Amino acid sequence: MEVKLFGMIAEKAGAETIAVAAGTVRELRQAAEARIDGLAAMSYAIAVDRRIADDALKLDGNEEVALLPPFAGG
Amino acid sequence: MEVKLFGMIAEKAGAETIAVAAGTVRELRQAAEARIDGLAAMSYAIAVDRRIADDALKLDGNEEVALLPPFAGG
Amino acid sequence: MSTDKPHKKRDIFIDGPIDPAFVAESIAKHATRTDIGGHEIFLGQVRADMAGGTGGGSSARTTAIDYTAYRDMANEQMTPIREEAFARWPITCLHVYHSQGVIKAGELCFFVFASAAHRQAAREAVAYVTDEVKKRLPIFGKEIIADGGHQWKSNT
Amino acid sequence: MSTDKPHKKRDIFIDGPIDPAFVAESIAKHATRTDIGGHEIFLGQVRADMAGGTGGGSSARTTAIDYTAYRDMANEQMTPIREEAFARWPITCLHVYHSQGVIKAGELCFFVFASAAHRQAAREAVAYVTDEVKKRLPIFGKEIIADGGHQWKSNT
Repeated sequence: MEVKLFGMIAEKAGAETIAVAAGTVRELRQAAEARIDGLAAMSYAIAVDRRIADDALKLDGNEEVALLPPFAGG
Repeated sequence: MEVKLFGMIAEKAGAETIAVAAGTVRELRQAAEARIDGLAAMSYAIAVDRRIADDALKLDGNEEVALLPPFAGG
Repeated sequence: MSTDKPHKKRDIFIDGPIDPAFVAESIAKHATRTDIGGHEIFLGQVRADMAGGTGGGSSARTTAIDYTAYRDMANEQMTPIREEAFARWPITCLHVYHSQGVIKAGELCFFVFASAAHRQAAREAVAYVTDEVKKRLPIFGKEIIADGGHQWKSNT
Repeated sequence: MSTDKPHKKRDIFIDGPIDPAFVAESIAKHATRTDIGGHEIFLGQVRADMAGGTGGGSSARTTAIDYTAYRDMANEQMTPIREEAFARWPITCLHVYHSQGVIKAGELCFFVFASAAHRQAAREAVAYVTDEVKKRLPIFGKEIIADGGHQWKSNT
């Protein structure tokens, strides 16, 4: 599935999206951390269908998924 | 001395100022209440030289004196 | 702004309603102050309330407020309020304006504007100054009622 | 305003800085609402802070913030914040705008605007919404530093 990247994470990855295979948010996190240097050491959240998701959430591959570095609005 | 009148007090007096003789704020109050119908029943303050004054304050007749109905700014 | 010293005596009164464009100009003047992180603004607008409040028998509404003030005293009373605000909060600027004359329902009559590095200081200063101006400044308001009458506004 | 229903989904993002004239237009639109007694506004302005905070060795200042956002999610996340504000305070209107793109120091990047019959409700709603937007909306800020570098802003 395609994963949207933002801010510092997009910068580290050198891309706006990456493609990974994952059946849960936890697998997604592990796959992303294997792909993006330094991500494992960062504070970030994972959004599934535009909501912050827990590691246990199952994915069927049709969700809109994104990796979100710390928020900085305002 | 000349006494400035504002708002509801000026309306009741039908004038922007009245002239009274008074050696203290208390005497000023009594003189004004004798001159302006309904003033005795109103809530109002007396300003001497642009500050709210107590009844005991002495006046030499050179002060700037005003009768102030309730404030309504904002 | 360099004109914002707490001790400077200024005239807070504006003849007629406060124009939103004047608010915009006031905001724009702060673009040179790159130590400011937030602006907080309060604007008072004249409300078309039922005259006489809930107990009144009148069904007529306020159409305007005619503001008068003991202008010299009001401007002098702003000085301690301004000093108190600068002493209590790390604000960079504070501006206060109040209308005099007839202000119709829907028009703006009161403008309080504070700027600071951080939003909390600006927010609290505006709340304080707004409340103190209403309490301590000799400003008087005659509410003009749709049926042709009037009554006197009181903040107490 | 009739367009201010809490459930209405809107785009809060503005390309580039927020123009003070836009703030004035937003204020002016409320002149027809004669049940409004007060407007409270918060404006966020980009600060030229020392890069890296007090611990950093750099003496270079932030010259701008380049804002990006997960726009669809941010707009969706505004809905509950808006509903919470309308549920907790008797406000008549609530408007929120945030910049995206490069906003220079001294320019405005964030605009929160609430109106109510009484000032307390508008004041508290603006404080709440300002804080919640900073916490809950996926907006990202790259601080551009005078020496040519950059660093990522974080509200946490």
